[in-house]
This record gives sequence, structure tokens and C-alpha cells, in this order.
Amino acid sequence: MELFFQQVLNGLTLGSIYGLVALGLTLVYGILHVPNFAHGALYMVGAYVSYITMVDFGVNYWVAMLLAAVAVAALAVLCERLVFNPLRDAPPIHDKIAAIGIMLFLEALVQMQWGAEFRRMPTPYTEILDIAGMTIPAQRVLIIAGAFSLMAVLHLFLKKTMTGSTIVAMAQNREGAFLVGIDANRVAMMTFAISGALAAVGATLFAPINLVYPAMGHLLIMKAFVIIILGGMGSIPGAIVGGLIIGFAEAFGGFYISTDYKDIIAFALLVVILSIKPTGLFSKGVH
Amino acid sequence: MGNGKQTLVNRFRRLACASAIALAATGAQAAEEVNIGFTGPLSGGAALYGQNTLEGLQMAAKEINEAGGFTVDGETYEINLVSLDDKYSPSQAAVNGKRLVQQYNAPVIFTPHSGGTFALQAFNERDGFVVMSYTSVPTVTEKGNELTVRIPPTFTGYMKPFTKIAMKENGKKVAVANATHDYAKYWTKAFVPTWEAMGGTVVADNPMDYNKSADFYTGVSKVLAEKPDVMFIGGASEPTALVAKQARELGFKGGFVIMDQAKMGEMSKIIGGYKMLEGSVGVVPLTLYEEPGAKAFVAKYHKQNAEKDPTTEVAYNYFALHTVVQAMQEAGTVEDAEAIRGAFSAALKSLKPENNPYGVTAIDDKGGMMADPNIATVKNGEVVLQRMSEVLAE
Amino acid sequence: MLKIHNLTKRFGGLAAVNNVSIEFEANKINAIIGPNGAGKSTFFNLVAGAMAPTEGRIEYQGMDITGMACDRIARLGIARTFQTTMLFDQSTVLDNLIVGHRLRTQSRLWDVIINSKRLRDEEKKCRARAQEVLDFVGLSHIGHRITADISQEEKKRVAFALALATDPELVLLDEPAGGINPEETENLAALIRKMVDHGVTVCLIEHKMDMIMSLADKIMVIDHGEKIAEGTPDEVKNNPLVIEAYLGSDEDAAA
Amino acid sequence: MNALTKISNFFMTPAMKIVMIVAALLFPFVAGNEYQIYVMALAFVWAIAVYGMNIITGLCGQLNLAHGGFFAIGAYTLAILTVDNGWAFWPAFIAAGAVGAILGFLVGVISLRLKEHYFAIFTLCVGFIIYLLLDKWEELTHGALGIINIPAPSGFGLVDFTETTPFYYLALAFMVLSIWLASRIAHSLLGRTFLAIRISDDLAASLGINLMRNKVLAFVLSTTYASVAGALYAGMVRFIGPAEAEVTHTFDMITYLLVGGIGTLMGPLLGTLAITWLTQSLQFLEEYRMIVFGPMLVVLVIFFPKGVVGSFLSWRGRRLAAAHDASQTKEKAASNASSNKPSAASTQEAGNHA
Amino acid sequence: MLQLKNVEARYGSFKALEQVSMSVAQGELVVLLGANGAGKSTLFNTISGLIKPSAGTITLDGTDVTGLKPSGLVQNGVVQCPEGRKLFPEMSVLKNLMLGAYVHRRNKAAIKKTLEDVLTLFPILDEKKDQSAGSLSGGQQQMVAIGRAMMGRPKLLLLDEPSLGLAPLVVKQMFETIKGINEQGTTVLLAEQNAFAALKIAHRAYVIENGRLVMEGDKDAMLGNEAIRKAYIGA
Repeated sequence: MELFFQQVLNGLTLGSIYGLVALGLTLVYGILHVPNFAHGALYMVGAYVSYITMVDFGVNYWVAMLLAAVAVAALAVLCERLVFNPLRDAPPIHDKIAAIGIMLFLEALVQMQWGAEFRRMPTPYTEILDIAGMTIPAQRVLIIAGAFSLMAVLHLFLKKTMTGSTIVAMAQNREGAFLVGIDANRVAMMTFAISGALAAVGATLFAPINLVYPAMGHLLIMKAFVIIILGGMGSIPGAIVGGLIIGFAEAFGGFYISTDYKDIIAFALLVVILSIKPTGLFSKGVH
Repeated sequence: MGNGKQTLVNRFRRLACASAIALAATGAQAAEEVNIGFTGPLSGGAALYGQNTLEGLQMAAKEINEAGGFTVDGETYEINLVSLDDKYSPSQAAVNGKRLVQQYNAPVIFTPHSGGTFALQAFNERDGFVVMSYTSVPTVTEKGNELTVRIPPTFTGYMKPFTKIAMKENGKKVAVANATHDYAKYWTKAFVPTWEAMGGTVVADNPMDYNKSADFYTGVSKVLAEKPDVMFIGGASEPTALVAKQARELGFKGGFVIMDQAKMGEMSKIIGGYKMLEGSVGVVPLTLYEEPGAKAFVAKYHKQNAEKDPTTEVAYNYFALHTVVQAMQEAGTVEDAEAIRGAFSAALKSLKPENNPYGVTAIDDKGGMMADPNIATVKNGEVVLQRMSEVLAE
Repeated sequence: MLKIHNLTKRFGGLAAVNNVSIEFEANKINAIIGPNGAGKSTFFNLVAGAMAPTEGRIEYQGMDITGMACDRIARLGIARTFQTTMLFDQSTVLDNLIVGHRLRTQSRLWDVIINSKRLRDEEKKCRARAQEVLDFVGLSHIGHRITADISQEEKKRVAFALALATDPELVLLDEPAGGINPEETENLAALIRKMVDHGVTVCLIEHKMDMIMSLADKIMVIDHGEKIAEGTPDEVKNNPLVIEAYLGSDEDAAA
Repeated sequence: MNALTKISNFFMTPAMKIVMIVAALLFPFVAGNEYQIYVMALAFVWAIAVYGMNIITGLCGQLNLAHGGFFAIGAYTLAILTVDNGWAFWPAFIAAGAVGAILGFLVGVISLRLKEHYFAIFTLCVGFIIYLLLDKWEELTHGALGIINIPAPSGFGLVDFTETTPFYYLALAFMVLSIWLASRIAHSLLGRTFLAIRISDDLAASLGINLMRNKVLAFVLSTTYASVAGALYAGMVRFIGPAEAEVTHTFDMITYLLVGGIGTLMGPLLGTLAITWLTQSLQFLEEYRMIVFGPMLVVLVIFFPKGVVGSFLSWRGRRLAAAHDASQTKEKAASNASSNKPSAASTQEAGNHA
Repeated sequence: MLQLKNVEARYGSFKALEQVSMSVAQGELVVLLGANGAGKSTLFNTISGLIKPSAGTITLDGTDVTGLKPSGLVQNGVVQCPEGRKLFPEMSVLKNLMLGAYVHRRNKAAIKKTLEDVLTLFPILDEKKDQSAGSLSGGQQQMVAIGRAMMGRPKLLLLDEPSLGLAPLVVKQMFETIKGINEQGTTVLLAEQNAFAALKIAHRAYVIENGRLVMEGDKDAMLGNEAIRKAYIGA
């Protein structure tokens, strides 16, 4: 039973990070209909910015997280302006290719600057909590709490503020949004900024129990795509629920079936679900 | 028609020239040079590993050239190291191999991965060059390629001493939780039968992808559910350290058998000392070796890199290039690959100890190096070193 | 030629087409008109097989084609054009038309690999048919142009030609005169008439009333998914229900 | 007609095809060394796979991101049959193509029900599953260890395909065959059928085209191409590991396709050759290569979305049309008889485009 | 207040608007009549900045606003209630209305006031303010759309086919409402198919045919004019 709850905890940890990364992806997709293959690279850059500011400049964990969020948000906005905006009306294959180009570039750049070695990100929260016989490292609690509060904040931002509503409005009816005076460029930039910041915060939360290296975003981004397809592309609740589904599927599948095949689970799940329901689980209620 | 052909040919000529010029820029022109080839991952996920191996070669080449080169048959040669990136891809390694042997007449090509080695072995005997393979995978020499040298000693020697120590320190139940890449698989294949043959049982078998996995908790808790005395772990040092750490966090009290790819010294930096590795057996970095050859090499390395310790890759490849040069001198040729390969035995005997940090003693008839390495055990938070032969003799 | 019985299509609770029955005769120009959102396009989609009706029956030359797949209906001789003209911009005009006759051919992958006589004959036939329909719509002088470079009206004609290349007996034209200028509209109307003269039955949706009124033999008026009138242009023009649908009722005006 | 038009016409004539084939045949004799022949042969093998991708993605408009996976399936089928089951090369080679076709059919039937982004991401996942299976299914694939000692294609009489130059000719032969078949398909009614689907599913259906059947056919053709290329690759490199199935190979192939010109006939070959040689000549940049390459890709899709061949063909098509119009106005008396001929010629050439 | 001079709009080679010159004075309710596809929506979208005119100038209170972005025009007081409503279907009615006041977002007090006005105008929306806009009936959705436009506190309100798809009784109410809005001081430009009902509440009217304005006149002159009938039903 203890082991069972251990897996629940693992599922939550994985699921909350997957959800966070998928959220950024789904927001961008909802607004611009771009599957941003470079999102994993943004995640990776976020981890590096946190790492460098903490290790080389000795700033505090939370400050580093903030700096990373700002830096990656700026980078994401730059990508939007320089690449995705000019490709607005291009055939659908082209923006995907451009995103791949950005991904290759960012990875090479980071590797040139900081090398390819595995790095370990420090965290001030290293203690091990013992709750009801379960061993829980503090950082994991932080990941779950951090990710869920960020999701809550994002939810409030989108629901309760005028600025946030413009993003949702743009996703629901583009022309309607124009006609109430919402500026498309502003919303596009803001969406990219949020998606970048989410990736950076996710990376800073997750990296301490993991490793920092240039290819760290690869698998994550693939899974994030699985998640947003499962959850319905563009759907925010879908991304969170999808993230948790994959997180739990991996934790339990890895434990009860095979760790070796753990990474297949997400993809197999997708194939099965799409074979039965070609539009994803939550395709209704999107936007 | 003639025009069309001409332009096509010209275009290729120009391309070839451009690439030759580009490559030439990497090495200085000298009167008498021997081109030594290298193909390995210099970009992509395995880039660090590739660069480490290359660093060892560069260190040796620089040393040899600064000492005025080496003399073969009355002629003085310098080393020109030509390195090409293959992104860990066998086909790229094959392309690079062709290029190194065709464009640069390299008699010797180094490669730090088994895939690259296999790809080069498809044509190295015919094209006449020695493959210097930095991989412990035994099959690279088992299939009898006559011009292959496997640089590191095969890991199979570790099986018995590791098992012996781990059982003595911890108990007979082992859980397999090492990595899933090719090298780790070979290890598992050798380790499990040895462990069972020596009276142990394997209570859990759950390898994990150390380089891609988001999290090891699931896998570790799974094997711990079977209450092992010993965990067999290992991949790159950093993730291996994390696996050990997470196992301790989940309440594991036994020892680890650590596959030799992970170095205890590097792991200790990540998990804050050796305390978490109590009761473990594995290998340590060269810096902890007591032998004079190792000490001399480490000192030399630190003179050039004050902040870094030499990795195993650096040390072995450094040694390997020195051995190649020694073999060329013994063979009296810088071109004849067969003769060079044939002179390795003699070269190892005449090699200076400072150029042989790991104390490699001989090469078997299939091309595998042989040594008597140190084995490390953690007792009371301290690393205890023993020669492999000593452990087996106990 | 085409008999529609009690055709109904609901989306959710909303009936886009509601209990419509009508008969279109062969060799006539039949028009469907109605205010925006009246359900005209849905009606077309039902006939062409792009959607399956919720209720009702569609009979084409005595055959029940209700719920049949699009491509089968096309092979039975019903062709259609779309509101937005879809063509391959990078090919020449003539090249765009060759595929139109594909449905009358049998060649498979194997014929392509061995370059069978059947394939060669059929390709010849398709090319000939493409040239023929291009001549028919009066565009043989621009057959060699890249499609991206021709005018909107020419594109409309190419779309007609493409539909004609399928050897249809009934052609459904969805807003053929949308997005083109008045003079061009007249030329297009002449072309539609020519099509009928050559034995093709036409059924079209159009907003341009002057064109409809001078062109159509029979008009069906749809409003809110229901048929509110049918008849000759004169009958329809003077039908109070139609006037009300379009101009609002006098009652409204009096209010 | 000015000089430019003359040159551009020359590129399309049968004479040019002969020139290109002769150049390819002579290449081993003029090449500086065997390395260049080897690179060229490898590029030809990749080009075969890229031609397959061009059928499903370029002609039929469905972005298939599992293509690299099918390449690997071909390579593994050949390797497993020859190494583990003792088959001879050529029967195994044929089997590899068949396995690619059968698996392609199964994947196609499921995945082609999805549209656009869904199809692309679904196939991305299929590609990843293929990779993971090759990596994990040790009993069948040897897992991460890969398969060694794959035989080279069995030679006929005196020809030994372990030698680079004979293999070059073999790869060339297969590539020419592939291009020939691809061009057959593209120019035939079948290719036009695919193209109609690329324009729009609705339009194609309204022209009486059975969407599912034709899409699956295009998909199966493309996976067959991929697995045949993969089998050749295995016979050339003679060692394969799961890395061959990594999605980066698919991305590479898309790049080749895009640089050359998607949906064009010579684009896949030109793109593959150009990028292959560019990569070789950028070797000196080593790990910094992608810093140049990534932005290049972005610039390419923004400013040259049609690729080299695509842009050339558009330009040329316009030129030809203009020349035709000019000649028509000159010979006002010209009737249909004379105008038919140039237009027939031009359609045939523009067919090259499809 | 609004002046169009020789405005032209193109879709590729097709001229959707040709030489359109018109004006709407402060406080007027002007109707734009025309059949489907005559160019009404194109004209509205050109005024709103969704379509860039290929020639001609648009001035608002004397300032040139040609080529301004839609957001810029909304800020200048030109608000369109589009054909097909273009609501945010998954958002609540209240949220839809609030987004209508997006350009005034800093002025919370004023928004509150406008909201009260709008809810007084459409009491039913007050009842349904927490329901999602997509779940409402057609007539109610149209009210949301008009209400949303009103929230932008337009100087000039462009209403594109507000009666489309509504039941006759609702249409009648809708025209009453529009009349009311105009009487309270908002200038209105109304595009309608329902010619009689529209003319009834209008001051002036233009007739558009094939992208050209073919007629202009005051309400009474237009009501009896056979040409209108022709524009709609042909001949």
C-alpha cells in the first residue's frame, strides 16, 4: 500500500510537470495553431538560465526561477516576432519546419556556450519529509505545489483579468476579438511569453531532481504533444488532465509493468485513444 | 551535353576543394606529417563523451609534437590529428572513416563507440587502416577483425571481484537497476550469470533509461519492493549518482555494484561524499590511483587544466595514441597498417610508464588490451583500493 | 432527374434543412435562393453526399442515393463546384483539369508501373477530355498558364471545366458568380446556359438576383431551412412570402 | 526566347536527363577519392527514402513524421532476416520492402483517418514507438546493442558490393529506378489523383476520388520506398542500431525535401545532395554546425518556401507562358492547330512539377 | 462624422468595392441596403479596418483613419457588431460584454455605467449573464453581440445584418432596440436585407450593388422605390 501511494506521488510529480509544459504548448496552439516543436528547447534554455544564475552568480533559487522565466519569455517573444509571425500565412508544414530549425539552433547555442555535460541543479530544499510512512523529498512537494499553484494562477489570470481574457477570446473567435479592439500581435506575443515562462518555471522546478543538459527537452516535448492531443489541442483543462493521465500512466505502468517500456506507455495510449476517438478525449469543450 | 557534364564535374571538384580547404584549416601544415583520424560524437547528446576522448588524443599529439615529433626509419614525423563529428551515428562514422582514409591517408582511426567501430570494420581491412576502438564492448574484437584494437580492457574481468566483494559486504540478493544503453546491456549479460554462479539470486530486474528518464523513483521503488541486499546500478556517473541517492531516500540500506562506466569519485561530487555509497564496489578516477604512472599523468594533466581532473576517456586515449606512435616506431613504418598493428605487443612493453597511466600490460591476440585495474570499495565512508588480482587471490 | 423527399438535416437541435421536397427536371437550370444562413449550402452538401441527411430521401434518376459517399455520387454523374475555387496553383490550367476525368478510368498502380496500354489510352482520354472542357469554357488560350496567374473569373471557369470533366449529368454550382464583376457574371451566365444546351442539368445557389432571374428555369426559395416557394422566376418574384423573406413584410414596415 | 529561357528549357529536356545519368555514371572516375563516392552512394540511398516521403507529403499533402521509423523497419527486417535467420541478401531485401508495405498499410489505415496536425503528431508518435520498440524488444532486435555483420548485397559473378564503387552503381541503379517510378506515378492519373487530395479532401471526393483508398495507397508507397532505402542502407553500412529510427532522421528528410522543393520531381534528389555535401563541407564547424543550420532552415521556409526546384519551376512556368503568349500575338493567324503544340509541351513539363 | 472617398477593396483581382463614396453624419441612422454578396460586409470590414482598402480614404471627424488596425478604429469609436455575431461562445455573457469594453479597460467606473445601460437595454441578458454565450438562443446571442458592441461606447456603431436568422417577432424588437440606441445619441450604420423594416427606422439609405453604391436617398424616397426591389429580387 505504501508503494502504491509512492506511485501516486510519482504520478503527481510527473503529471504536474508534464501538465505545465503542455499548458504552454496548448496555449500557443490555441491562439496561433502552431505546433511549436521548439517548446522543449525553451524548457531547456530555462533550466540553463536558472542553473547559470544560481551557480555562477550565486542568486537565490526563487530569483533564478524568476530570471529564467523572464529570459525565456523574452526569447519566446523573439521567436514569435522573427519566425512565426512572418510565417502566418505559409503552408502548414512550414511553421513546423521553422520550429525545428529554432530547436536545433537553441540546442547548438547552449552546447557551444555551456558544453554538453550533465549538470546538476542545486536546490535549497534537500530535506526528506516523512509523511505517514512515505518518504517524500521536499523538492517533490515543491514541484507538485509549485506546478499546481502556477496552474491556478494561470487559470485566474485567464478567467478573471481583462488581459488574460483577450487570450481566451482570441482562441475562441479571432475576428470577434479584433472587433472589440484586441490587438492580434499583442496577444500573440503575450501568449508566447506566457508559454516560455511556464516552460522556464517548469524546468527550474523539475531540474533539481533531474539533470540539465542540451537534449533534456526532447522526450518531454514529445510527451507534451501526446498530452495536448489527448486533451484536445488548444484546451487548457485538457492539458492539465492529460498531463496527469500520462504522469500516472507512467508511474503505475513503470512500476507494475516495466520501467524499460515506461516511455512507450504515453505513446501507446495515444495510438489506442486516437484509433477509437480521432479527435482526442476532450475535443468538446475546447476553447 | 559536354557543357552539362563539365559543370557537374566542376561543381563536385569545387565542393571537394572547399571541404578540403576547410579541413586543412584545422591542422597546421608541416613537412612530414602523419594524419591520425578520429570520428566520434562532437555534437548531440553524446558530445561531451566524444570531446573527452578527443581531448586525450589531442593531449598526446601536442606532447609528441612539442617534443619534436618522432622518428621512424630515419625520418621525423609530427602528428596531425584530423577529427570529424559523427553524432554517434554509425553511418556517419563510416562516411568519416572513408574520408579519413581516402583524403588523409590516415593509417589509424580512433573511434569512441561500438557502432562506429562496427561500421568501420566493414572496410578497414580492405582499405588498410587500424581501428582504435574506445569501447569495452567485447564483440568489437571477438569477430576477429585483424586491424582492430580495443583500447580499454574488457569489463568482464570486473564480474568476479565485484560479485565477491558485494556479497561479502552486503548479501546475496541483487536487484538489477542499471541503464539500458548498449554497454549497460553487455554488462548485465555478463554480470547476472556470474552473480548466480557464485550462489547469489537476482530478485529484481528493472533497467532504466538513465539518459532520458524523467525520474528514477518509479524504477527504484519497484526494485526496492523486492528487498535486495545489493543494487546493481550504473550508466554515466551523474545519473548513476542520482539513482543511488534516490535509492537511499527510499530507504535502501544495502550496497551498490556500480558498473564501471560510472566513476565513484565523480558520483561523490554530486551526492556529497561517499557516505551514500557505503558498502559499494566500483571503480574510481585515476586521481585516486597510487601507481607512479598514474600520478605522473595526473600531474601532467593538472599542469594544463588546473581546475579539472582527467577523465578515464582522456587517460585511455592519451595512452592509446602514445602506443600507436610507439608501435609505428617499432614497426618502422607510418603507413603499413598491418605492420603497425603487429607491433602493438612490443610497443606496450617499451612504452614509458608516464604514458601508460592505467598500467596496461599486454594486448591479447584478438586486439583487446589487458590490465590489472584498481577496484574500489567504500568502507566506513572511505574508499579502499585493491588491485583486481589481489581481490581474486583473496 | 433529381427527386428530394422530405429532406431534413439537424445539427444538434437546430434544423438547417427542414422537410424539403422538390423535383429538378433534366436539362433545366434550377436555382436555389434564400437569405444568408437559410440552409442552401447544407442542402447542396446533402445532395452531393458530403453529409448524410437526418431524415428524408434523395432519388437520382430513379436510384436512391441517400447517404451515399461523395465519390460514389460523383461517379453516378453528379458534379459540383465550391464557393471557394480550389485548384493547384503551381500547375498549368490544363494540368489541373486532367484529373477531372479520373473517375471514368480504371488504371491502378500496376498499370502505372508497367505503363500499360490501358493507362496510356486512359491518359490520352483524360487529356483529350481536359482539352475539350477547356475549349468548352472558352479558355483554351490560357491552358498553358500557371494557375496562380489567371484571373478570378478564369478560375471560376476552370472550376466549371473541372466539374464538367467528370462527365456529369447534373452539376451543382455553389455561388458561381461570387467574387466576380458584373460583366464577368454575364459571361458566366452564358456559359451556364451553354452547359444546359449541351445536355447538362444545372442546379445552382446564387445571390446575384438579376443573374438568377434571367437565367433560371425554376427557382426554389429556402428560408430558415424550409422551402417557402418554388416556381418560375416570375412566380417567385411576385410571391409575397419571398418578398417578405427578402425585404421584410409590409407589416414590419407598418409597425 | 532569351538565353535564360534557353538554359532553363535545357534543364527539362531528355538530353539533360541523359547528361545527368552520364555524369552520375562517370562520377566514380572523376571523383577525387573513394570517400566522395561513398558519400554520394549514401546520399542516393537517403534520396530513395526522400522520394517516398515526397509521395505522401509532397503529392498527397499528408505530413508523415513516421518516415524515419519505416526506414529503420526496412533496415532491421533485412538485418534480422540475414543475420539471425540466415537468409540471403536479395530475398531479405524483397521481404524488407514487403514488411514496410504491410506495416505501412496497417499504420495508414488507422492514422489517415486523422487530419492535418493530428495526423502529423500521430505519426510522430508512431515513429517514436517504432524507435522505442527497436530499442527495447531485445529478443527480436538485439535492443540497444544493434545488429552487426550484416551482409553486403550478394554480387553477381565478379561484382563485389562490399566495394564502394560497385555499391555506388547499385545505389544509383535503385535511385534511378525510384525516380523513374516516382515520375511515372507523379505524371500518371494516379499522381494527379494524389495531388487533388493535396488541394482539398472535399474537392477530391467531389471528383469521384475515394479518399481513404488513395491516401492509404500513397502511404504504403511511401513506406515501401522508405523500407527499401533502409534495407539498402543496412547493406551498405552493415551495422545498424536503434539510433537509425530516431526522429531526427525524419526531420533530416523533411529538410532535404523542403530545400529541394516539396512535391517536385527533382527536388528530393537535389535537396538530398545539396544538404549532404553542405553538411560534409561544414564538418570543420563540428558542434557549431547547427548554429548555422538551424537559422538557415528558418530563413529558407520564410523566404524560399517552394525550395530550389519549386522556385525554379514557377519562374520557368511563367516564362514559358509569357513566351507562348508573345508568340501567339505575333502569329495572329495561328489557329488551334499551332497553339495546341506548345501547350501540350508545356503541360508535359509542368507535369514534372507534380 | 464618417466620410468615405472613392474607397476600393480587392480580393486578388476581384474588386469587391469600387469607388465607394459615402458619408454618415453625427446622430444619423443610415441603412445600407443590398443583396447577399453585394459588398455590404466588405464595406463594413473595410471601415472597421479588417480589410485594407486598396484605394481611397476614410476619414472620421475629419481625421484620416485609412489603413488603421481594427484595434485603432475601436479606440477611435468605430465599433462593429458583425454578421454572424462572432461571440466568444464558451465565455459567459457577462465576460463577452466586458470584453466589448476592452479598449476602455482602465476606466472601471465608466465600464460599470455602460454595463448598467446595456443590461437595462437588454434585461434578459442580466438574467443570463453567467451562462455561456453559445448556449443562448439566436435572438439573445444577437443581443449579446449588440450589447458587446455598445460596451465599446461607440460614436459610430456598425450593425451588420442584425436580423439574420431571427424569428419575425424578435426581428421587430431588434429594430425597436436599434432605433432606441440611435435616439440616445449613437450614430448607426446598419446593413440589412430586411429592407422595409430597416428603412422604417432609418433617416437615410444607400443601396449597394456589385460593390458600387447605386443609389442614395432619404427614407421616404427609398421606401417607394422599385429599384430596391430590383436590387434584392432582380428585375
